Amino acid sequence: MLTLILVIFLGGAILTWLGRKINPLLGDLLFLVSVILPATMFVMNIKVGDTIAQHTLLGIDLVWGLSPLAHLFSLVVVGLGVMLSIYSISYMRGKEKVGMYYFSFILSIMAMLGILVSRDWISFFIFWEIMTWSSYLMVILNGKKVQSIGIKYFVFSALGAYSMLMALVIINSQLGSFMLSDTFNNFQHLSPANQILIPVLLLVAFGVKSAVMPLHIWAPDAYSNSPMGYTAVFSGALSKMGVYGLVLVIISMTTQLPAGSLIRIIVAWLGGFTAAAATLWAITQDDGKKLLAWSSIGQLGYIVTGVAIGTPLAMLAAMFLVVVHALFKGSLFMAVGAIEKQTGTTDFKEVNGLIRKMPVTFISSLLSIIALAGIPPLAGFVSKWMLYEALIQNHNYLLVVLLFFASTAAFLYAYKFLHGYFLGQEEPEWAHVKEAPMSMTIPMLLLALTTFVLGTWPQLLFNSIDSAMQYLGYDATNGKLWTDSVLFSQWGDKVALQPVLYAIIAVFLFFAIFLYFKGRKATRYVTTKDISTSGEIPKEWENLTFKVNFMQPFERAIEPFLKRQIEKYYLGFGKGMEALFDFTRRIYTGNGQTYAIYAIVFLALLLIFRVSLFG
Amino acid sequence: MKEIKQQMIDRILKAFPDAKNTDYDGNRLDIAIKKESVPALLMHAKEEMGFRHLSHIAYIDWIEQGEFEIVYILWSPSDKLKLFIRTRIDRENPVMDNIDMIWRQANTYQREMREMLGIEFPGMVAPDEFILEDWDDIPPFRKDFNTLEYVNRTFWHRPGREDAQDVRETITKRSGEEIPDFAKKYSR
Amino acid sequence: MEHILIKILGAIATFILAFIVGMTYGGVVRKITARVHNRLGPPFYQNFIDALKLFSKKTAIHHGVMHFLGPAFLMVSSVVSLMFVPVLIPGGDSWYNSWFSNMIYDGDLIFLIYIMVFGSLGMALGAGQTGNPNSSIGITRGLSQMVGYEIPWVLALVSLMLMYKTTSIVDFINVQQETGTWLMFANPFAFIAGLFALMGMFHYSPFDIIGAPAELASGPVSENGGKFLFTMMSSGSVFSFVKLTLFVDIFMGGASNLVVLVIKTFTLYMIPVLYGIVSHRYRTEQAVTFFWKWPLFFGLLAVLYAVL
Amino acid sequence: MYNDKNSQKIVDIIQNYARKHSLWVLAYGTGCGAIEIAPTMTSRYDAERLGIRGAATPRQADVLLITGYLTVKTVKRVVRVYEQMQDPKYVIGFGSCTINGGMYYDSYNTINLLDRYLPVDVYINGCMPRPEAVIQGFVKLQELISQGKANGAAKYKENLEWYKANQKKIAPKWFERAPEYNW
Repeated sequence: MLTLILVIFLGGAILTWLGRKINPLLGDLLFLVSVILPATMFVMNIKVGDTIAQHTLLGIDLVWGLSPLAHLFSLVVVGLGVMLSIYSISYMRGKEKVGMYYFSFILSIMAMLGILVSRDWISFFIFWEIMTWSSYLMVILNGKKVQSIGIKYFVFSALGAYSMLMALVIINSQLGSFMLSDTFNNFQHLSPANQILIPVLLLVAFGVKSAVMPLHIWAPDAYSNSPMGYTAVFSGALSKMGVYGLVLVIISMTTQLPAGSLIRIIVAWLGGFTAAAATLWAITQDDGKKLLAWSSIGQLGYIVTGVAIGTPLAMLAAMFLVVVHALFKGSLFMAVGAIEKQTGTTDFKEVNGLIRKMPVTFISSLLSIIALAGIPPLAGFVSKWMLYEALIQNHNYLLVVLLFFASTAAFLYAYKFLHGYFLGQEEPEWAHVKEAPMSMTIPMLLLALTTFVLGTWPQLLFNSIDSAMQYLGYDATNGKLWTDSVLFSQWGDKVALQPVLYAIIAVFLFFAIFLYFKGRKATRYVTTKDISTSGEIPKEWENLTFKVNFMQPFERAIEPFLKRQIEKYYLGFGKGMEALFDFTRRIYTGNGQTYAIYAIVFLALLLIFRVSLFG
Repeated sequence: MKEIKQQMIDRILKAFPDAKNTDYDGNRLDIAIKKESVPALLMHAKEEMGFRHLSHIAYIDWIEQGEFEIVYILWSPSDKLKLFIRTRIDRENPVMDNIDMIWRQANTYQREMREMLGIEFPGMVAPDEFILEDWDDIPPFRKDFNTLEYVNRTFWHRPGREDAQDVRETITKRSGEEIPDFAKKYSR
Repeated sequence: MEHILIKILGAIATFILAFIVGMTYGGVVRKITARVHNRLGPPFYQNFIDALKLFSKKTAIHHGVMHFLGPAFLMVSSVVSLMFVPVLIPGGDSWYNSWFSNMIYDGDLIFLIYIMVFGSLGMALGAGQTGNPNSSIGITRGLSQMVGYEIPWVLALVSLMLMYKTTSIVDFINVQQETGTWLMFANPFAFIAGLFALMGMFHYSPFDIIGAPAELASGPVSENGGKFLFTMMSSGSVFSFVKLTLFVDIFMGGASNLVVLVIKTFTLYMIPVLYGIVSHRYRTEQAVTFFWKWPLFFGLLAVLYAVL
Repeated sequence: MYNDKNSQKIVDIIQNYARKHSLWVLAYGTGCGAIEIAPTMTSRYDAERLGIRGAATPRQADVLLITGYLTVKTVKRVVRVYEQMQDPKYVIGFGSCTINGGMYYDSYNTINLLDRYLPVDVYINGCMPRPEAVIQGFVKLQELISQGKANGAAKYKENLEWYKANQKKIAPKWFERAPEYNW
């Protein structure tokens, strides 16, 4: 059955590509069918179990099965995949290379599911590469800046792939098996050097995909350069494959190591720094795509920190944030895509005042932004609360301050996003803008509403997370860390989410109604041009919205931090390598006499050092 | 000071033979010149003679002679000298050369002149009204513009009190003092 | 059902108390400021008159839905956070004690920190939709400053959480009841860092760049009059009460009855007010970097002190 | 709209009490009169003891205080600011320039009678009026409010066409572009 599903995906991808060539409508239809049909089959038929399918390829066993952990991640992939496929139909209408987009989209969904069901390293690696390549096609799809962005993504993916390959070779040569379970169970039998080397290599491989700090360079450009319909998958699901790998490595490998806690602390701090630095960078962006891309990196930093800390509460928080981040970031990327579709630009400085033009997009963005900022009663708060409690109780007090700083600074870019697109003055230039079609607004609204529901009733998700964590060897958390939408910490502190929600709704409704009905008849709507600016009447073409240098005071305050870009070090490193290669090239002058001199010098050196070299 | 002044005047008169000098005390040079030579002289004064700063552009309506006079006031920071360059243009056809490419701030003065005297500056880029918004009369700084008549037509006057009594008289009556002599001529 | 009804009545009582106390404090602050300026100053109930006038003023225009909802969001933040702050020591012996135990067992400090910033975001949205550039500028300044003071604030709280292994405000009060020592003496560095943060939260000088009337036309509220300003003013009063009570609960041992509460909060309130009257004004980046110097240092000291 | 004291309802009395004791002033500081506002508000004369304080924007203000002459260019902005203020609202004309043009009575560019363009509730005479006079003007306004006679806004609404015609006479293009005033 699993094989069938993956084959349908693969065949669907090719058929869609061909069908798109024949007739655009046929392509759209085939695309929808070939995402939704296998996705439904996957959800309906594939149950959690150890081995579901088994194949032999060139004498190597490929074993496929679905673990509870993979089941949790597959929910994200399937959910986002279906939503985004509906969204993509409208989003890609009228654009170029739609066939290629559909092809890569289906292929990466298939690859992600493949990674999740892989029980052996070979199929894991194969699907990993398919995922990387299909996403690479997406990054370079619009054909802009392929030189800089595509190369960056390619180099870092290759770095990840090679380190993973190296780890696999070591695993196979030492243990003689490619099975994941064998690796984890027999980890103790490896030599101490390999016990450090393999996790580190794998951490690099997965760290690239989950954009942990020194390996994140590719992410902002790659996220913002791929089509928005896909970026939601990219940031919501694809990067979570890196998290999936990190969970496997950290929980199943490093816990068996004496030095494992050190590795985990390092990874946790890397995650913290990623969150803080990416947030600061997000604040300085003037493009919604770039802002969200940096914000994704920051949120992944929280997840990585939670996974690396690894206490039950932290793990619960990280896994919850995996799902919730996919929801709200997917919704936000969809909103940006809708704005791009309707106005043709995503620059904050160009477009503003869309709140009355695109209300549904605004509402879903608002909900998602509140979830992102971690404000109750939305789902972001649940994971933030659990993460902070876990960190404090694990005595990572400075890390918790770092993360707190990151999440407070996140308000700045959250507001910048909402203000940049929806608030401010309404311009005649954008008077023609209409709400995006239903097929775009409904998926984003659904995702945003899901964060709302999960924010008060997180037990809907905690059940799956709980079984995933039990699979990883944790105790059951139900009743200890949460019961029926009440969150507990190990110290016994609690947050009861339902009373919070009811209190908020009651107060909100009371004052909203008060504000609405007090003097309702005398109050009328005026345009945003009718504002109290020194008695002046702004002209039609005058845009008074505060746009340029939006966060300048804050940017001035954080200037010392912004100066230190990791990218510069990489560029310096690259320049150094270039110089080295240049030097090497100069040795090979192509002149016979020079080579002769080299040979003579070499012989002379041999003669001189023969005693010390050969005794 | 004297020598430098004289040198400057000589240099100007040499370069522009039609210019006329008027002597003034202090650090003031005063040159009258034909309208056509003004931009060249300004350029010369700015580039060659160190009058780098345009302080002001003044304007006078000589209604009896049928002319407008425009005075460019320049300042030389190095020599501490003021240079007045006067020129006269026809009142019936007031057109003057635009010099805002020499000094950017000349644009402001020219806009003022355009509104207040109605002098045209061909080629000047200044889109909207400057001081007088919604003005539909003749330019108000022309001497043939009757201000009081315009005010009576446009605004209202509040009538004085019925008895038209002088306040000062009331005060003096009340306090028993005489009106001082110097104040008497103001009394009605 | 009856239980819920009593809760609601208690919540309304708490709200009225917070409103009255906050408004009176505001008026008293104006009076004190005037006395420092060698003026007579308005009467202490001036804020009530202002609020009544704003309430009776007509609100002729609005700029859209978020303009309505911004003040409502602000009110949610202050009222809901009021519900989670123990106004009096829970289980105390005064006869009105049970009125003020609203939802204090349902949330903890981290929750409170987050619900307290809810209002800023709502206010920011409301101010954003008016389209007035002054509002947006004020908002960015306010949010930037918030990032500044949040760090010493969190450091101070984290140090206390570490010392007493709890994040619940009620537990903090109980600890102080049991040991008999106020936490401001148990960890003085945390108190100093927290005090700096409190000064930032109150937006008095030198941290009052947000609504600088002379340059920003009162910043975020510049497009709001009438009922909007009334709601914002009430919310501000309630919110200042919440902040003071929270600070008293954590650092100064809570209050067993209303008289003690008023004495403690008023004493605490005078610190930012009296400093603010005589001080200059920081620019935004100066304020932010200020919080990242000495207050941050004291916060780190507090954590160090807690660890040792 | 506003009644005299005898026929006021209890609600009106309370509201007028609040309005009277909480006057937020938007000082339109044209001309030389603005210099008198600073001593009025600060320590020497301390207007805040009467509940008078500055407002930063017209949306929050109750009183529009016009301190000095108004040119045609500024009167447009003043009218705009006045229309942006919320009911109830009052206008205080300050100095002779607002009363009869003062020393600028024959200027081509300065309006003479402010009450042709805006409904003035209280005039403060003098050139310049001293802060005592300003405070007396405010006290007079407070009296008018408590008696329910400070009804300039209602007058403006009733005679809107007349006021608009006067305004359009001096600046037709501007006032055609201005948003409609009908609240």
